[in-house]
Amino acid sequence: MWQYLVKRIISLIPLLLVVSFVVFMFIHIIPGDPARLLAGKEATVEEVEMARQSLGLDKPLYEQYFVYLKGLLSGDLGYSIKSGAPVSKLIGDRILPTLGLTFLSILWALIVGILLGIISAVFRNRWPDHLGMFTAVSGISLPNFWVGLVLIQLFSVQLGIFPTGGADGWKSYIMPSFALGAGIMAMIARFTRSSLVDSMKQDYIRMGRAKGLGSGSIVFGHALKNSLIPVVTVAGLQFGFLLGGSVVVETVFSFPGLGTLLIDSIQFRDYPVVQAEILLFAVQFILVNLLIDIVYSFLNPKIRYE
Amino acid sequence: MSSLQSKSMEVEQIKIKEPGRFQQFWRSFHRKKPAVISFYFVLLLFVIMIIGPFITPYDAAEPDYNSLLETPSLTHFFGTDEYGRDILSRIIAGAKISLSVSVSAVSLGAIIGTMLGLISGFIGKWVDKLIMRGCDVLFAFPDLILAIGIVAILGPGLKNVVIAVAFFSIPSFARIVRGATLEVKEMLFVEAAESIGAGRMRIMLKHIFPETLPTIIVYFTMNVGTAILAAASLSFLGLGAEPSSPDWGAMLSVSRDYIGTAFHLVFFPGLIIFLTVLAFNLLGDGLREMLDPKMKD
Amino acid sequence: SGDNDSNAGNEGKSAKSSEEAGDKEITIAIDQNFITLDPHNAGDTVSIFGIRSMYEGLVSFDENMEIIPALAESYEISDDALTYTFKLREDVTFHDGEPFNAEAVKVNFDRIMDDANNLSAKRSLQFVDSLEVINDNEVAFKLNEPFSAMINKFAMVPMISPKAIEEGTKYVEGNPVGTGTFKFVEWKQGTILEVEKNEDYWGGDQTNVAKVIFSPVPENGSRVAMLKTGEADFVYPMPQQNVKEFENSDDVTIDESPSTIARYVSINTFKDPYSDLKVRQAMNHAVDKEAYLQVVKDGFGHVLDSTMSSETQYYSKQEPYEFDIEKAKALLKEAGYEDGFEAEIWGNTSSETIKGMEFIKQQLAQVNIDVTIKSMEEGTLSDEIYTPEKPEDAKVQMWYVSWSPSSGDADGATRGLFSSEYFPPNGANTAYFDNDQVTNWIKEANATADTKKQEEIYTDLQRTVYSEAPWIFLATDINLAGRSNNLEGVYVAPDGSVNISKAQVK
Amino acid sequence: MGDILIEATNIKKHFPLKRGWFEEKRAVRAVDGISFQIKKGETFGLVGESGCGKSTTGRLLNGLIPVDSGEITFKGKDLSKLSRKEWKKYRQKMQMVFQDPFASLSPRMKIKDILKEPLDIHFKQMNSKEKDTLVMNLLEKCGISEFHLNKYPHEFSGGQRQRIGIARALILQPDLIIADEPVSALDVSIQSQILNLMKDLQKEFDLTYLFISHDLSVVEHISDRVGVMYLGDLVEVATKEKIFTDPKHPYTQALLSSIPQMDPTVKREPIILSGEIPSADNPPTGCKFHTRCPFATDECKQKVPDKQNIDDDQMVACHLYKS
Amino acid sequence: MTELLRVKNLRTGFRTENGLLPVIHGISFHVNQGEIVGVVGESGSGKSVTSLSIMRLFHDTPGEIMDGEVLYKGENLFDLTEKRMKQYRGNEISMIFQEPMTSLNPVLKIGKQMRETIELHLNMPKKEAHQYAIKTLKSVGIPRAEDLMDEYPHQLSGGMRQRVIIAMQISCNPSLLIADEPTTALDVTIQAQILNLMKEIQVKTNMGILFITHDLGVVAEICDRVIVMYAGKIVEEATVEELFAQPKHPYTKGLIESVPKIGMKSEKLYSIPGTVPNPTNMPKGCKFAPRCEHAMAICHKKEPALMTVNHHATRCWLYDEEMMKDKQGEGMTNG
Ligand SMILES: Nc1ncnc2c1ncn2[C@@H]1O[C@H](COP(=O)(O)OP(=O)(O)OP(=O)(O)O)[C@@H](O)[C@H]1O
Ligand SMILES: Nc1ncnc2c1ncn2[C@@H]1O[C@H](COP(=O)(O)OP(=O)(O)OP(=O)(O)O)[C@@H](O)[C@H]1O
Ligand SMILES: [Mg+2]
Ligand SMILES: [Mg+2]
Repeated sequence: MWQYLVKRIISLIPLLLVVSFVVFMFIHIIPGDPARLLAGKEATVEEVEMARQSLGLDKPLYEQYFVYLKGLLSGDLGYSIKSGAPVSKLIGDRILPTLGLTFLSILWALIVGILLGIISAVFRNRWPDHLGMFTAVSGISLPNFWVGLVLIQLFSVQLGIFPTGGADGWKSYIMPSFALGAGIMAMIARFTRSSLVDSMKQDYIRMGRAKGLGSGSIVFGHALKNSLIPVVTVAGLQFGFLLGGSVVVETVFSFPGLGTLLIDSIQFRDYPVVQAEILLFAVQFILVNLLIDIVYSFLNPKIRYE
Repeated sequence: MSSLQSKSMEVEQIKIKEPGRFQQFWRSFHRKKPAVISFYFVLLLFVIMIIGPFITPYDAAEPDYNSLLETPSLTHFFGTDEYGRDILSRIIAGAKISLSVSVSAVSLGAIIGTMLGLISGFIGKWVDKLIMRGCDVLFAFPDLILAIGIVAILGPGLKNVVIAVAFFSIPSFARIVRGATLEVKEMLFVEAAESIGAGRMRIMLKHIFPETLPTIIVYFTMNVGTAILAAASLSFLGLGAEPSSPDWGAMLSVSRDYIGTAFHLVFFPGLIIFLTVLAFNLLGDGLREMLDPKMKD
Repeated sequence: SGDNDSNAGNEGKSAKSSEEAGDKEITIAIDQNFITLDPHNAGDTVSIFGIRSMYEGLVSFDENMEIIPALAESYEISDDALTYTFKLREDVTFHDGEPFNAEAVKVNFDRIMDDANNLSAKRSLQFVDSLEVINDNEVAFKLNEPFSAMINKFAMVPMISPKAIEEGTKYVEGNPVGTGTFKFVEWKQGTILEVEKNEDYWGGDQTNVAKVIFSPVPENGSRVAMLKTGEADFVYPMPQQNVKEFENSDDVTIDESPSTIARYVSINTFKDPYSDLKVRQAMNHAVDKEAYLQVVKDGFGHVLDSTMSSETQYYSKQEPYEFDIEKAKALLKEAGYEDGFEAEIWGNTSSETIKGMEFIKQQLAQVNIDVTIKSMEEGTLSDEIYTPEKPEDAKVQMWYVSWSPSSGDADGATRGLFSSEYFPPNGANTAYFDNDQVTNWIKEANATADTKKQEEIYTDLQRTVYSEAPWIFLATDINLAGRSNNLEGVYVAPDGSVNISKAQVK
Repeated sequence: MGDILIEATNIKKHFPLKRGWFEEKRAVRAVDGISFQIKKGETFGLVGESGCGKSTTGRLLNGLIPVDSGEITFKGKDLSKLSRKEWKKYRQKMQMVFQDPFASLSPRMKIKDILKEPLDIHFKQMNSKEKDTLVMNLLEKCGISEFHLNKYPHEFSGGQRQRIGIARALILQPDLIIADEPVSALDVSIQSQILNLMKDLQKEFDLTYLFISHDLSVVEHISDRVGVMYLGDLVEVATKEKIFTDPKHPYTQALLSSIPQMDPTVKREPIILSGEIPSADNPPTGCKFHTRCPFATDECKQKVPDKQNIDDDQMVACHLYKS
Repeated sequence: MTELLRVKNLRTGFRTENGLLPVIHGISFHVNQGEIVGVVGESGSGKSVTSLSIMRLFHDTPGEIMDGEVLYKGENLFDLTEKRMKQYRGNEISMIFQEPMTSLNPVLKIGKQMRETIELHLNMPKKEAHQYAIKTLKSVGIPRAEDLMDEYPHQLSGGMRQRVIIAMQISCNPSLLIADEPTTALDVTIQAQILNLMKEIQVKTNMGILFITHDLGVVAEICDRVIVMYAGKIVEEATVEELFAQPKHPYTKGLIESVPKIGMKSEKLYSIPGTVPNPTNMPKGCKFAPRCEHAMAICHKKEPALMTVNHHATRCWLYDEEMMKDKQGEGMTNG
């Protein structure tokens, strides 16, 4: 198990190198000149040039990449072009709110999604199923910025229950996590349903009934554990997307997280910040995948990493 | 695939003309109410997409400064927007843009993704590793950042929105088709084809691809919904369709400032997007149950 | 919508909920994040007004962008316009207890002028040659050439505590130490800036607010919602389309104030068919500015009747191009474009710009000019605009944009925009407006200290440029802010900066 | 009958097992060095329990998977070193029929196209008309009427599909047909139809069969010579008569006695083998059968038995028969 | 011999687009205590559906019992509530399925799956149930029963799993065991082991067993009495000796003859032409008539009744004395 983990983590390094390279190139290819943006609209050519030099952007691209890589390997993410603050601090300030938001979203999405999925599967093709799936699918059928804006109108402006944005106090997490989790909830509900329906058709379910088990133990004792295996995969993948996908929702709720930081930085072509953030997303994406594999092996006795 | 699963039920009776495959399909499809309703809704949308310009009550682009922000009434069923344009007319006219953008983006993504997935799954080995790692990299990039980048590089405009949205549907198609390919590859008829000396190309295109098609169709349907939302999100960030065009996403995002004052401006485009995406998803769900009950991911 | 007496769960944050005097706290919601708190390196309005809550310069602006004394009691300008002598206020101390005096000014000046620091404030002092400390309370700046807007520029250079400067740039960025009515508490990048009352302010008790929180909320709807829920006490900018929501509100007042922002569409005069004056004039006649104000600005604004806003120094009103489709068509016919032509307009991705460009598209369609809208993300846009080395290379045709001279001076409102020496990438003359007379006037105006003369020159200049129509002149803004009724003394200056130094909570 | 059509000499195939990353590499020894010959015109039956490597042997002979070591000669030509491309030519002369008639036909192709596909690949010069005639003739012979040409596989019953599968194998006029459990999935009444058909076709086209099955009765019915496999090894090869009347290897004997007889009046005493078939990725040392063999000695545990020719047409690998 | 189970005129169907489609067309038979009754027939003849009907196991399928009675020890199971029925399943009547590889839940340990039945029906606490399970496992010849309790199904071979399933199903000492092709998926040597085991258990416990198979050899080996099914009907029923010595129905004869027998030495096997009819498209008259060599005109028109002579029942016009006499045999009898 530990060996497996170590091996997996070691195998990440080349992938991360590739990601770092791709990100670096990608961000530098995008038109836009941080030196110009930094110098301001009234700046002269010389001023822009000076800014460029001080940022080290005048050097050839490969050289810049190696400088960046060297810093990266020694744990130095560099300084923001826009504000001059260390990138690690910028990200450090934002990572907790975003993680909290993400966890909360995935948590409620899992609970509600699995419940809806079970109800739909048990009452397959009857009205609770249709209702459940309609609810679930609604979750992925609305632009989440729209959901966010409507939520603000309803719960902040009209009802005054939740604050409109920010990240202080649990109350400010409720609406963004709802907007963010709705889509995942839908995915999970659908998967739980189809996976459970699938499990319920298996021979061992019939065998269980032949043993005299009731529907309760059949669904919860036998079918569910099997059906949760693919659900875990989906939930994990979604979690992987979440961090990167919260951009829009964070914007709507003025949520001080990684998403808004990313948007700000990319607009300003704040290369070090963007690079670090995408790299961070990649790392967490890969780690989440690893986590999925581990959880998977716990759920599925056939897979063992001895 | 479906025909293989019904093994125990296959009993010979060939003299009687059985209903054709399509008819059978159609009949069992018609028992899935949500999917059927969605299907007709989508069909309606496509009809509107074609005849839209001839049935709009008003000119969708014509401003009327005497009737700004009117609430829904008998003259303007969905009200008017901040230029006095009839919202219903704009929604009808916008069907063309919104649908064609999403359908063509997903098509593009599906074609490339399918090719990659087929090759990756069938050839295996380092080709597979390469393609899959590539997909990982794409996955690790947040979709919207990718889109921002692409739109920034290629410039704004519908064509590039299509490319951007297509771009992030590539890896998921590649994965899903690869999964299906791996499954089909192990099937006996593939070996049978090999045993008669069929080449890789032939096996891939004539034997494996048709089997993965149901999966692709299902995934395609669902992804159209996702693409509509993605395009809308791009609009939200100001990178979508030309803002003056009646693209639904653009309408929604441009008018979002009116959410507190003229809710109908936000409500109707939101509603149509919701219904459309919902319809594509429910349709996909229905198709999935029939075509590909085991679809993963 | 209307009754918003609930507090949306933000206990203790809003002025309304904190009854006790001395414990008064206000939240100001703004539309952008602060980029930096280094007063010598801030270029954007938001950072600048954040900084001004804690810092002061030798002089400063009043509500109408007029220069008033601040850390300097008075100043004198020599006849040759080359020497500026300031008499400094005594008994002023920085927040960290350091005294403010001539030495402090010198330390600040040295920091700015040091190339190694690469600070943007250097641009404000670009014509300054040297600083002479006359005595403890008197300094003189020597210029190497006359510069008409020099005094305004001194208002753009806040004074930092010498001790903080000693600590280095990184320290200054994170720990603002100034002399202002408020002093620094905390800045969370991208979240909030918190400042508290400076009890020892030299000017006495200016405010009764103990604590001010600046909270950046980019999404318009959310910002407005915050005002409604009471989470914010002051919101700027207030989106025009939301003003109506507060018409009957007992809790909120919408403050309107004049602005130096001019909105226009710059036309690339180097390109056909725009090189033809008639075409440009036709375009100006084809746009209904009143409708523009109604549709795009929801009635909040004035027709732009010169090349600059009425709030700008030496503004001189011109006769606007009246809305006249027939005249426009006739002009186009004369120019040979009876059937119109295809055009492209660029702009950023903000919803207001988009709306504006849509409007222009509709208007020009009336005279058969078929406009395609290209809204580009800011970084891309500035790249597209500023990279072309030569006018011939420029791809821009029309640019929907706004301009506001950072210190409200006429030079800032003309030089970078109309001097032929300031074509991109050197400046913002994206109209590629090339008129030798105008270029010379700009130089002449700077060269004299005679305000009468300056006024004359700028009047001529405005008339000339306006008639040459390098822009479609649209509007000047009205700054809109939403203010909770029990807050007073907070206002938006014409340059769009929020001033809280005299905030009073009832 | 007489000439050797195909001969396998000591062929091996090990499938590597992928487990954890640090685990030592293990392999399933699917085929572990077997040798046999099939003469022209005969039917060679291959029996053995599930997983013993019968299908793998068939696939090796057909070149669907390459051998790890050993030699396969077809009509005197060594095939084991041919490239993928060269195999194609030979494959035309060796065709396969598969166990599962439901899975071995591409579900989305019409019968006509399934049957024409081999022709499209190998006889590119043939025109469509000629192909059609060929297809129709052959289908007729396999008992499917022309009327079905435009149907899809799912519209047929199992027996009919197996006929179509046989027709596909025959269309290239091969010399050797490798039939991998062609009747295992069929009901007895259908099974006999197919067995009869295969016998008829063998006569008509002078075919040689490698007939793989786990059903000894079926093998006895159709084969001339029989090989018995156990865990990747060929433990006994002999003529049908010898195998069924005088089996030598204890495994063959046990197999034979395990077949339920259709005569309730005879109460037999089957040799019940203790234990299960060991896993092929970790086979027992020595004689692989020793864990279940009633006669196992210490020698069996340690030493791999030699393949001994008891007489001209009976080979057995067992220590009991040491000369 | 006491009668354990009596199935009377059972009709079962599946809900389809075209309504309820019967696949079991009124079958009747019985099983006595201590008796092994075999059911043979080709694929799709309705063997499994019959067994599922007895257990009322049509959850999550379109299956529906349409008519008939199943009397277990004199009590009609079809009258019971689902709750009562659950107490019979696995306790009074047990069932073994064809696929040992999929009949065990892959994610639950053997121990848990074993205990479940015991705890449920014998009301034993967990500890006791654990010991009891180990005892039962040992009784079916499983060597390392203790260790096995903590293992997962995939760690066992097919034969082992089938043993586990048997152990599980006999753990509550049922009176009747329904075995639906318990050895079809196994190799012959393993099959021999399992058949041996089942016989042993049967002798020990005096259970009644309904043994479903399509392998006539297995029938001959293990059964006392045999029922032959064709297209959802019983076409012949007799003791095993009688059936193999004197098969009456042309279908039974054909079945027996089409199996190759070792030492038979015939060039050609007998084969029944055609295939089993599709339930959606049943022929009129005798269902076997289209494939029957002896079919007469009446066979295509009228369905023969199941006629019992000397405990040997056949459904065929060839054996209908009355029809032979005056060609008007009508009505059905329940064998
Ligand atoms: N492609 C493969 N990769 C890995 N292992 C394989 C592969 N093909 C077969 N094996 C393994 O090789 C062994 C022999 O398999 P093979 O299919 O030849 O057996 P068989 O005798 O045909 O069995 P059956 O009667 O079940 O068809 C088995 O243990 C099987 O799991
Ligand atoms: N779930 C189901 N849905 C619809 N029809 C079914 C279902 N299960 C069985 N049938 C039909 O019922 C009939 C009898 O099937 P059954 O499974 O009892 O056959 P069997 O004799 O057990 O065959 P086998 O030997 O293949 O197990 C078949 O025609 C089959 O098509
Ligand atoms: Mg095999
Ligand atoms: Mg069955």
